[in-house]
Amino acid sequence: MVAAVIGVIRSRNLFVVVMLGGIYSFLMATVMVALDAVDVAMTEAAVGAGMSTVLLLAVLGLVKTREAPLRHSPFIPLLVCFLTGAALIYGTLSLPPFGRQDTPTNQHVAPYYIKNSVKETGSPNIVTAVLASYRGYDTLGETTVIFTGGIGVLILLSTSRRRRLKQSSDEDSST
Amino acid sequence: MEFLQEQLPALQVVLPLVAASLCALFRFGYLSWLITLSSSILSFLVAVFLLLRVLEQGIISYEIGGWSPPFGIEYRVDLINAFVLLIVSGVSAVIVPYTQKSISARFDSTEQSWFYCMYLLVLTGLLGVTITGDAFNIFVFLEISSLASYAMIAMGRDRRGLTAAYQYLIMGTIGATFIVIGIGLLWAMTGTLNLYDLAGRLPEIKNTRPVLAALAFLTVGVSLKLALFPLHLWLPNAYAYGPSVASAFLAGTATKVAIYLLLRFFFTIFGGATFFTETPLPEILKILALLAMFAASIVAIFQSNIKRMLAYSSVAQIGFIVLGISYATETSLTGAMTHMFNHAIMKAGLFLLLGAIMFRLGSVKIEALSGIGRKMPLTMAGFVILGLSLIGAPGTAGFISKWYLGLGALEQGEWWILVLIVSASLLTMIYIGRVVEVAYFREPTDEVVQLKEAPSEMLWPAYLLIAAAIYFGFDTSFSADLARQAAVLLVNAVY
Amino acid sequence: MFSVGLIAVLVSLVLAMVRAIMGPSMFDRVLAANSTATLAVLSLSLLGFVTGRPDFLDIAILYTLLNLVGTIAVLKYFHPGES
Amino acid sequence: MLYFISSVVVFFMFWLVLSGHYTLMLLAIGAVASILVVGLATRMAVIDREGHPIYLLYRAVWYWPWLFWEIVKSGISVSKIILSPTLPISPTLINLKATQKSVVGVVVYANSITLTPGTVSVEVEDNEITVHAITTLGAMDLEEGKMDRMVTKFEGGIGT
Amino acid sequence: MSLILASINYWVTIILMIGGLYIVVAHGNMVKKLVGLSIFQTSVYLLFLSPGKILGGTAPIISEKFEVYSNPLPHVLILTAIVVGVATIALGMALVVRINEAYGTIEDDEVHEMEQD
Amino acid sequence: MAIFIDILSWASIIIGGVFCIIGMIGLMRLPDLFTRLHGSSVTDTLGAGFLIFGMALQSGLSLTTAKLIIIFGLILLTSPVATHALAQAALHAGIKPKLTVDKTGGHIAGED
Amino acid sequence: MSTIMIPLIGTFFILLLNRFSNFRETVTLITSILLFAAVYKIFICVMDGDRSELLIFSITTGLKFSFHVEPLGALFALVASFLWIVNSIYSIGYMRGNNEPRQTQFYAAFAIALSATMGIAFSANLFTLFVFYEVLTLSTYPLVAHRADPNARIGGRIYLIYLIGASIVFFIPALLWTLILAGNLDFKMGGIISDVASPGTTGILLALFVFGIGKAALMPLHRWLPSAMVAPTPVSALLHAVAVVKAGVFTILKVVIYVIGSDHLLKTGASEWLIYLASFSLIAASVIALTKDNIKARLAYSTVSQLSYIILAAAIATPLALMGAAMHIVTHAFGKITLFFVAGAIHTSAHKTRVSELNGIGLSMPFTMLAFFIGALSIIGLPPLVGVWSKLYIALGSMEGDNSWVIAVLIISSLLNVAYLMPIVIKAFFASAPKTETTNPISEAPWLCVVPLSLTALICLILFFLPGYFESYLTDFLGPK
Amino acid sequence: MIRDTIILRVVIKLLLPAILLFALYVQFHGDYGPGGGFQAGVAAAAAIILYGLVFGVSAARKIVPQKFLFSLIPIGVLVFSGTGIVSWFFGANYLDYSPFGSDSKSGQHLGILIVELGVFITVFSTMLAIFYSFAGRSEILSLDGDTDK
Ligand code: NA
Ligand code: NA
Repeated sequence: MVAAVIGVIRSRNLFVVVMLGGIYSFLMATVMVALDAVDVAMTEAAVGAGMSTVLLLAVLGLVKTREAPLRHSPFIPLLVCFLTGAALIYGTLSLPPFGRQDTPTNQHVAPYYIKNSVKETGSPNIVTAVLASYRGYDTLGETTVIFTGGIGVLILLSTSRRRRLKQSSDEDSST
Repeated sequence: MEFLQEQLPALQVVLPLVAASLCALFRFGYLSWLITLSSSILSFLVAVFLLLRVLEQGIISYEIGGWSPPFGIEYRVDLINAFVLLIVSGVSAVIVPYTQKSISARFDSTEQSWFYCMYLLVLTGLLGVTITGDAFNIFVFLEISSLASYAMIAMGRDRRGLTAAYQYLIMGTIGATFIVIGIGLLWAMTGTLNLYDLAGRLPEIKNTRPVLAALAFLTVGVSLKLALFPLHLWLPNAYAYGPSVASAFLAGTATKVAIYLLLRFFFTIFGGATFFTETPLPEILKILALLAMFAASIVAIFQSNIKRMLAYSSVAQIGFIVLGISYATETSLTGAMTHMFNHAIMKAGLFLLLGAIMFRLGSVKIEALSGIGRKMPLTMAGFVILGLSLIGAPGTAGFISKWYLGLGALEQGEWWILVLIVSASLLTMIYIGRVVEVAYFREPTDEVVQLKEAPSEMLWPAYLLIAAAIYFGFDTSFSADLARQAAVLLVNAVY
Repeated sequence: MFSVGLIAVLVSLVLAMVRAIMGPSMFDRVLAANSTATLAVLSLSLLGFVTGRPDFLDIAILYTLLNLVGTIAVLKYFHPGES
Repeated sequence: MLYFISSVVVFFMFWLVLSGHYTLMLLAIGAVASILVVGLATRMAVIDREGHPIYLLYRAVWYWPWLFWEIVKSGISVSKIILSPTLPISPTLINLKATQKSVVGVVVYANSITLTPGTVSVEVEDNEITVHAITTLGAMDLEEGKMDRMVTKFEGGIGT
Repeated sequence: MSLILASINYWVTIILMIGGLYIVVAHGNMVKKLVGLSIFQTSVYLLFLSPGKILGGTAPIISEKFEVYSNPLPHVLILTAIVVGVATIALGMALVVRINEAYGTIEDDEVHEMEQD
Repeated sequence: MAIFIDILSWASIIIGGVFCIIGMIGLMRLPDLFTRLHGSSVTDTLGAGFLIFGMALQSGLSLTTAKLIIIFGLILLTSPVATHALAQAALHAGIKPKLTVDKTGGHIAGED
Repeated sequence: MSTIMIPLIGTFFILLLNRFSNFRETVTLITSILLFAAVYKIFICVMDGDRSELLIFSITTGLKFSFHVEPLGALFALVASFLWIVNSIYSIGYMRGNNEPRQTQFYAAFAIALSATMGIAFSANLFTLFVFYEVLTLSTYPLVAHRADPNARIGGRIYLIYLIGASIVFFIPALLWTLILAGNLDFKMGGIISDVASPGTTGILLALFVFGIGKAALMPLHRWLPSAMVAPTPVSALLHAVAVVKAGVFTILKVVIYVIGSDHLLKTGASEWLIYLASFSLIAASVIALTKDNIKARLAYSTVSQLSYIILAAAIATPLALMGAAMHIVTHAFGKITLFFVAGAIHTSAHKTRVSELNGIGLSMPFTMLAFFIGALSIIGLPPLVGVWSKLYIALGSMEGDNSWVIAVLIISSLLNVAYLMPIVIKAFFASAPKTETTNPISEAPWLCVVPLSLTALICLILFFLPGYFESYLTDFLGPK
Repeated sequence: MIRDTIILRVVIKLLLPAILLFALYVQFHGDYGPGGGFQAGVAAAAAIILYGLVFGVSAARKIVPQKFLFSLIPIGVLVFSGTGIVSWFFGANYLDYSPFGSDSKSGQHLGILIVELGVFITVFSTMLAIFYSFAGRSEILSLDGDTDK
């Protein structure tokens, strides 16, 4: 997976980037299954590998697929990444040990869901129960996010061509 | 009626959400405007009733889906977010009548409805973030408002609106992801996502590394959304090249909600005096705030596009607010929240007026505006009044908030900060003065000569805000006094 | 027992990945991606058996379908000029 | 109309296999889903003789085992080639005539070629298939037409 | 096996994050930036999922055969995060297409130059 | 009886694994694109076949086996299609396979 | 106490009328007369001890928006309103004479400026005063930049930056500090921070106030006054000689008496430094005035130096000195406005602006130059004119406060006054007019200008004979402690 | 890039209904195994997209017309938020499904089903609408002939 990311950084042909993206997101799905996150794996596989690959490719159909060579010095980006990385390392170092049940993470809210979800919602898949009922509001928000994104794309792309041609003339020239 | 009273918190967000969906469903321009208008006004009324109930009964807790926190998602309304809800829904309710004229002129029926849909979704997102008591829910609704605002900005007349929206998307998403990382670290340490349950569990693990890292990530994330000084690069283009209605709405509300988030995290959750003030964060914020106040104001002075100038001015005013936050005392927080309130009114009004000028003249370049003072007297008069309020001239709302900020600084004995506050206002005077001078003391160009005054339906909403800017300069029972009560809650980390 | 098969599949996966990254032409990469997909489906199934939850094959099915969609999308939008 | 019913049945079976839980509600949903899907498919002009070759099913019983065997044989031979240090490959391109009458038949033939390791059908046009084989020997075997006859037989000659 | 998995997870999260962020910040191509952005987001998923995993626990779907289940909460959150991520990337892509039509290029620097005049 | 099935499934899984690896080695060693296609088809058919067969044996006559069969069916359906589409696309993109013998005389099906 | 509201309402009423009618001059006149009558009524009440207060509303604990009446404020309002009448007459003549553009805007701004001046005169606490102080600046800005040509704009810009800048950078901090020290901002006899502030703090606070009130044009901060001369003469006359600058020094007096407290100053000696600065500013301004060839510039610097007289007296802070300061506000007002009217008249009829061009003008414009002579005498402080009393009281006051060396300063500056005023008079009457003028003789200024300037000159004369009247009025509230 | 070879067409015609059915299976088995509105929505959209890829976007638009699709996007959200409003009618808090059935468990179960359906509608229509916009645009451009394809 890390190899795929390095491949993405290095390669300039956007198609390669998309291919590697597809492989990357699939490997992520496998890791998720290993972490018992089955629903998430399915979503990542469906959305990550399926949809974003198709969308990226549809875009590449419209856009030049060669990336211009790097122009300015990579110093600032490296600095930014270094700082963020350091902060993350600092933060994650003393997180509770991996895989243990008795950590606060898995002791506080999760047991309730595991115990009562079937009783209260009749759905053996606790994730679906939490997703739709306990934290149903999050999912409503999430559906609204897709709705927003969808309409946003439609605003940009499916508007009449008249607007598209007018768009290219710069605002200032047409006072 | 009693049942409806209980359901107010949910109603506050569901109303604009359903309205947005209806707009997208019918896709008929005028109808969408009516839906937007009615739902904005209704959500403002809901905010008012909520505030009254909070004043009466204290903190309201509402369990969504009937599950008690921390298992379900909880809406918790106290004075702080009731105050912000009022600002957001108020500004939005005022702006909607204004939009009809300029939007119907530029877009066809479907695009109009989509614009209103985006407008309502930004409103839904912002209200959702302000009212929710659940950490992850904040992220979800933040993304709703952000995505909708990216789309709205991209609908600007100028092609540069597209790149501005793109930059805003990139930086906004990085910000949101930082926030999620912060929330994740906190969840990993406590197991809960409910803000107030979290606040209860934080003291024991206060200075463990993940909690400190979470604080850092959250601050950086929210600062990105807030456009706090070094992270403000996306704001000027976004406000300048987006439609004026969008700039007015976002300037009036989006940054305010980000500030609310800072307040909520620093004081209510991270325990204000017990934790936040011990970290080096207040010092850093103070420096950044001062930098914002000066650098942004100076840059604003040299702008030729007035909308960009006002955008930089927003960055500077945010610096003022963050300065108030960095002191973490009752008075300075009152000043910060009052300025949040006043700045929302002022900046929304200014952008509306600029929108009117854009609508008539087609440009907001400073040279193009020479001698416009006579041709669009009401618009420019409004601009002067709001400009004065921005400077903080007495008799306007701006003065009150700057007064409290100054007082806050002096109480800490840091009189040199007072001088900085004051000289920053001086810088504000210079760039406002530039516009006033061009507008009034220059011969009108030929385009300006045959200009007519802005249409009335664009003017009266702006004048509503102008009246508010003056009214709250004198009677502060709703702005400063409310802010003070909220500040008391914040300083003692009451939840 | 299944872990042996899993290891074998993972090894082949690595080999496929190498081709995917190195592959001179675009088509080599598409081929490598296809092989990765098939191997991935197999590893998912094996993983299901290793962890004793064989009823997770739905993910494998979904992934096979999507891989086909992806491959055809790549081939449809690929510009030969800049391989 | 015949295809409509047969497809619904086939897909309902498919649903049953997929779903582990046979509660009343799920079965009902399954039925509705199958009808819905087939309805949409007919709208897409996907359900027709070519799209739903149910008639091939009973002949598949003997064709598929044969094909598996062919695949195993050629698979082993290709594996030997890959494993041998000298990599004795002799890539060959040949054109083949496909004697199948229906389009589905040709597709089955082409796929069978691709499926068996060592040979890949590179281009298909009406009845002519261009095949790339890893060894000339493999190409020769194919040219004999053994597989072509088997597929035509499998197709059962009722092709339209 | 578990110990390696533990440290790997966090290290992979950090590497992915730095990689993703680097692509977004360093590269000028707008499409590349979006891909970098999605990788950056994916690193967050691991941050949430790893603490939730309980060794010996199985996927959070109740069945008689098991009692110990991994924590379902992060799964819900990450499911939402993935979907939000795709919506953002899709919108970003739409913007890139429109920028390409308006400016003829999707390189940051070239667009910047064209905006100056 | 049970042991016999275990041994059989053990065997087929190992064979499957081996074939997968062979296929991938083919992918690595074979010189040009078209020859590598054959390598990948080894993995897709034999490798997958034996592995799935091994797994099916383990889960006996159950729904899981049915799903395994579905997966194998899918692989058998999608893999050749993808390989064919790939080969065809490569050909049209002008990638000439390295041939020792060319009986087509440069004439590809469909081009007159 | 409704009388307080009449002038303000009256002013706003003018604002509305001006917009629409074209006989706006007459309306301005009527309103100014009405205003004067109302203020006069208040003045009488104040005479017999009325000190009532009117609270409009309070914003928060420290900030109240309220008015009250006290002798100093009443006096200042009286002078300002009276001179407004005179100035209105004069500006009608001047405006007609030079057909200035956009006159409606001119009168409207004028009216607002006056209402602000009233506000300042009657405000009961520093905050209300500050609000009206700012309104005054903003309303006078369009007047300064009235001509809308480039240098009018630059003049306007400097005017605004100096005044608003000084008030923002120094005045607001002073306000805040006072609020923190004293808990409120109300004016109270004997000062509100006398018991709370140490000598050091008082000194700094005083400095903040003095520099904060840019309108007093104390030396380092005086630059805006000469550059504001770009404005038409009636503007410079009323605002710069009477309303604006007087508001500045009036505020300083109020601060000294009602905020810091004159006894407190004396006790702590915190205003020692101000005496030296005021004296320096006094003399330096007079010297610069000497060098200025342009009449209006010279008068401007003369104003700067006269204002320093008042600041000086305030710094001395003895009762007599304060009385002198109050009187000087009145005397300088009448004297300087006459001089400015004359300058305006010369500009209207003879289109001359420089001192060197004035040879023999006295012959062709006898009345105007006579008034100039009387005005000049009053400024210098020679006996028949009222100017002498105020300077006398300041001198007595300085003796009271044992810094008698100030008298020497007063004498030197009076001499300097003579040096820059008398040459004009001599040149006008005794030098022979240059040849060119015989061809197109200069006629006297229009009567609309001559009458007001003669009137103000006459008042300088009359007031000379009523010092006792002044004294009794001021003593009962200043009164030797 | 792909010429419309018959192999692709036949196999796709065979697979399409299967994918759609699988999508519906995933949708309704969210309770018992991995799956739910999001995954099903994407799977169903992928099916139509596959059809679009092979048979052309205009053909896909005949199957699922654009106008209808644009209305579907908000309908999904309305279904979801509507369910919450229905809870109000039952006098419960927003999105509380307990009163939907005879006992709270069956109520919740039904609620979850409806809500997941809402998600499916929005996800399916949005993903497809996005594909139409992107793919449709490349075809418009290719019709204009101003791209290099
Ligand atoms: Na073969
Ligand atoms: Na083959």
